[in-house]
Amino acid sequence: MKRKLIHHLFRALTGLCALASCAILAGIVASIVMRGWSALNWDFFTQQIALVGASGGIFYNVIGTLILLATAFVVCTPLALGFSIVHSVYLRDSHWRGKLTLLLYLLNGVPSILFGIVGMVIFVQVLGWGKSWLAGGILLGLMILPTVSVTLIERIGSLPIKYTEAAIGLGLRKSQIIRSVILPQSIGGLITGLMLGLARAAGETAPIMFTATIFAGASIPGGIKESPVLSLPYHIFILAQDSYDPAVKAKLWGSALVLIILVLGLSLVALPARLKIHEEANHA
Amino acid sequence: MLEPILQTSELSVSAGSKKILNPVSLDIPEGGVFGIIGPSGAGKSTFLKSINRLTELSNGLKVSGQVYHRGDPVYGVGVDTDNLRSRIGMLFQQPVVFPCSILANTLFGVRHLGKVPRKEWNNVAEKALREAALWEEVKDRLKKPGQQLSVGQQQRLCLARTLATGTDVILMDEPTSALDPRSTEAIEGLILDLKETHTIVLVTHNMRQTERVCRTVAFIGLRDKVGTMLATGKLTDLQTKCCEIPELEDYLCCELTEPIPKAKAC
Amino acid sequence: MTKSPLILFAFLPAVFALLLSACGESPENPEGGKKVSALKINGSTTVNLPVAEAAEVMRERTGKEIQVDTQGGSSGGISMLGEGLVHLGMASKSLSDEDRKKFPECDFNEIQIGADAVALIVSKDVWSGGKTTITKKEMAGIYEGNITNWNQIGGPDQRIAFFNKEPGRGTWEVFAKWAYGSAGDTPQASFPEVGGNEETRNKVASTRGALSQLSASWADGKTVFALSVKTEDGKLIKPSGENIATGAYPMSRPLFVLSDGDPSGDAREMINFLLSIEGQKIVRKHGYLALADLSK
Amino acid sequence: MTRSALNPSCRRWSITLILSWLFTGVALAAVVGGLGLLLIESAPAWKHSGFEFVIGKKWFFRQSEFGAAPMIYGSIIVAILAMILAAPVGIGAAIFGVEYLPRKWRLGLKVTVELLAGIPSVVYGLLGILLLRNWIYEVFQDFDPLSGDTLLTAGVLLGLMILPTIMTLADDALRGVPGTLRLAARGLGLTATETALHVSVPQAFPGLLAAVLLALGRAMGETIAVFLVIGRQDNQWPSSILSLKPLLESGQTLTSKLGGSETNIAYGQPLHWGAIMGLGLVLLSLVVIITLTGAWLQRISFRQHQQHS
Repeated sequence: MKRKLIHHLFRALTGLCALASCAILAGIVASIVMRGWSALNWDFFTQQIALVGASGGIFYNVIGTLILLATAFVVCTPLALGFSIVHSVYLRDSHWRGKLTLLLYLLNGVPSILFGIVGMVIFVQVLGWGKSWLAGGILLGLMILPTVSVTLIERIGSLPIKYTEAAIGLGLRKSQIIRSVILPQSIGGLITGLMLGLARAAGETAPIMFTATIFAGASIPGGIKESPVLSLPYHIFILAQDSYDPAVKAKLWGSALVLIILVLGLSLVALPARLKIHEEANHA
Repeated sequence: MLEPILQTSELSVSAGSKKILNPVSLDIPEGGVFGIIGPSGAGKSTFLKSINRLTELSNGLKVSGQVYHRGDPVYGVGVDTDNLRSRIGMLFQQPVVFPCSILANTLFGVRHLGKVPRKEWNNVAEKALREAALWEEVKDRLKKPGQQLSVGQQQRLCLARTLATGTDVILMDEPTSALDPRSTEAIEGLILDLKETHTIVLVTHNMRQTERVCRTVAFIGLRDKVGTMLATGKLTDLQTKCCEIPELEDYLCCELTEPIPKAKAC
Repeated sequence: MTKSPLILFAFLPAVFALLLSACGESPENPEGGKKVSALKINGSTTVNLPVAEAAEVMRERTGKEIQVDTQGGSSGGISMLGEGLVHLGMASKSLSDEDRKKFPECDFNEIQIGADAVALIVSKDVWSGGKTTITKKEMAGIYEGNITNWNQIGGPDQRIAFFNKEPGRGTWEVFAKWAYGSAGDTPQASFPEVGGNEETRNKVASTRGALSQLSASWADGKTVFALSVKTEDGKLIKPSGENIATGAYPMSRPLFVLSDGDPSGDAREMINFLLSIEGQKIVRKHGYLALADLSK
Repeated sequence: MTRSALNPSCRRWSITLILSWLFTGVALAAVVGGLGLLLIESAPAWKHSGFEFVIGKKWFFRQSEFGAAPMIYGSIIVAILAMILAAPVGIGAAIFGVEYLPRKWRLGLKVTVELLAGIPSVVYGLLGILLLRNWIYEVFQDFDPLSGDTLLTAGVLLGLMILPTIMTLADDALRGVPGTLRLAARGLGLTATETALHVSVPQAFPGLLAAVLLALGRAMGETIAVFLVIGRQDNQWPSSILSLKPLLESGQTLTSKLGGSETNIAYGQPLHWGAIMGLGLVLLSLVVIITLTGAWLQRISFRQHQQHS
């Protein structure tokens, strides 16, 4: 029967698409694990880069990436909180609220290289910081602002109305309601958003390559000006172009593996909450 | 008694480990209107949907037991569920009109099922719309979006859509609960007309409606929080059983704001 | 209603950041100059190899922080030194007048730490197809697009896949100087560009009919092969250590560490180390010629 | 919505209020500042080249010729290529997930895709430069590509990268279609496929289109992965837009130029730097146009569903 045939064909076709997506993930992860696994050992994590990447480990690269992420976290949290509260609570006009949402969409679409270029002008040139961890952190923090804000706004939007009604019933002012009801109830959304955002920030090269990170020699930054850090993505980016020694290749794949573990770890932490929000939003 | 067109045999439904409906065995005779009454949440709709296997499309519902349609098993490997559903139509509480024209809505099933040659389509649509008593109202605007119709008209459009597929059984899940009294009356009139040619299984809350249109009814009540079929027969017979079945008594007393004339006081 | 500590937690990071930036600013610049604790070096990827390794040794010994980066290649090194962003630059080419003019305030001081050559490298199929030499004229023909197949110049029948080193790389400038006299005089032509040395080697090795410029020390003779340059009088000159040392190979180049005026402090120490026997060993280890090899 | 429950008449100054607006202000200022900077810093280039900057086909910075057209072409063609490859697979996978898979399995698929979305672009770049470019070079040998660095390579790599984006957004769009419509269609006896094709997909169409456009914007802004495999060849202009041959040649995108060595060379020279910033501005405009269209379509899609449910 023709209808059945079409049905089965189409189902098989779309199933193949789904299978392909899974296979791509499996393929990418497998190819990196296979090549990078041998590089992973205790020394790889505890030693600093040596022999221009051919020896030693990636201690300060991991530290540098963590410093950038921590800074992005610190920068993004207040901005996202302020933005989301203004968006969801203080703005009365849905017209302006729509404009703000659109702005988030646009900011989310801004190519990361532009953060790098504009950041270079502001931090390196105007402020004279040179390459600095803080510049990179601020740029990454701004870059993930949309991700964090959207998650937080969704969360605030999905709060049961009875909570706020109850709080109003107690005669609380708006700011008190925000502090005592809305924020505690939506803190999970903030954390989910941050994890997602940081997962994205961890792998970004373009915003930090001109502003925050160098290839070798930086350790824990002691100040702000002229205080670059090492980082995992930039390390991989440079070694992919310049690696004299075949020994570098193993370390290179090892670094990629560590980066993937870091990024996927962050996404996994955020995943349950994210799926839940998503399912709720669509089943309500 | 006529040969039953639908037969359920130990049909039960569960969601995971939670039972929703205890086994139901019912014979539904061909022709006429078979009513299913009972309190909300007792699983009437679920029972209705399990007859043409629409339950399978909801997540996590598991059906066991068997249904026979004209003697053929409904549950089983190799049963063409899509064909089955085209013969056992369904009308929902809220009218579901597709975002296309009135004509396209009427032909939505016909177009894809491929039973009717294309040149017959217009005739089929007219016949179905006439049967659903909608033809006169829409014949001049068949190309207009179906969603412009009133809710009552939309429900009749859905009925026409089901009729057009050549179904012989129509499952109706509280089809008038979203409608105003006037539209309700129109639908009830339709049901009475249609029962000459079709078998209708009607889930309803409205006792007056039950009384007006149903030949036989089954009562599904909540016993130990699980839907259970507690009584079946003519409505008048059910009323006599009031005193034996406390759930039925509760239900009939609560549903009736004024006693039905023939009802015995319980 | 007591204030929820949550809000404090939430806004705390911002306060923390402001504080940090406030106190980070002042002790860092006590004299108001660009005094920084770490020694900063930036520039050529070619020079980077021995310098980065030397920096590792220095770091180990003195505990000083030495930051090495390769942003923008030689040009990046020159301009960042010119702007005072780093203490030492790395360049794999001699400074041009243009470079000096761009940063009039900087007293560029070239300190040679070794030498290298820019080799014209080809992929295996070209090499085994019999094309092992090249003349300046042939190279110009390729660069200007008149020669597109190796069989036009005595090689196999294979299109020429020319990868051009990206602008700003010392390698490219040395090549341009040889082929056309100066970077500014090169004709307007666009080719696929390559950046880092490994990227160049990797891409040439994996492409049939490939040709590119690469530091001679990276031409391993296994995956990529350095062509000999054929002079107008018919002499074949290999980019060998000897020919680089004597200057016979036309694309020889000194490897420089650059400083603004006389280097002092950590920068001086770094340069002293690079020029020491130990430092020169590192230069040689990466396939370059040490200063001693040049004077032979 | 929470807001509607709050009493709008009582607005008093409070720390929360001030801080919220302050931080919102900071975020807005950063956005406006960045945009302003792009405009101001790129001014020398606009003054020098005028509109020729956008339509000019020649870019030779040593001769102060700045024409961005080949890079705009590169950006667009690579992004479209990525979309052509990723859209059918992504939407297909989303359809499979929503229309055929039981809930439990669908979550598994979604987790996979979310993880796939997290893989950093530099890792894709690494895979591209070490594996994909050789593969493309060998597979398309018959078409005689000059090397493995082609627009096609970049397109395929980008296609892989935006696949999860398309799938997630398509999944959202399809799940936004009211379940009652699906049930009604199935109740008429339509197969799951007929329901998907004739009910779900037409209903979700604006949303699906938005998914594709938003992914297109993302593809256009991607830098690192493209940088490593596109060949970075300036001044590549196809003899015919319809010809497929140029796909197997090297090229340059706006992003690969911005990420490349010229950004360092240009630093400190107003005109050259202005040209680089001008490229940034062009890139931003392209992405903003695409994103706006996508957001607009998504809103249409959302409104449509609101009417229904």
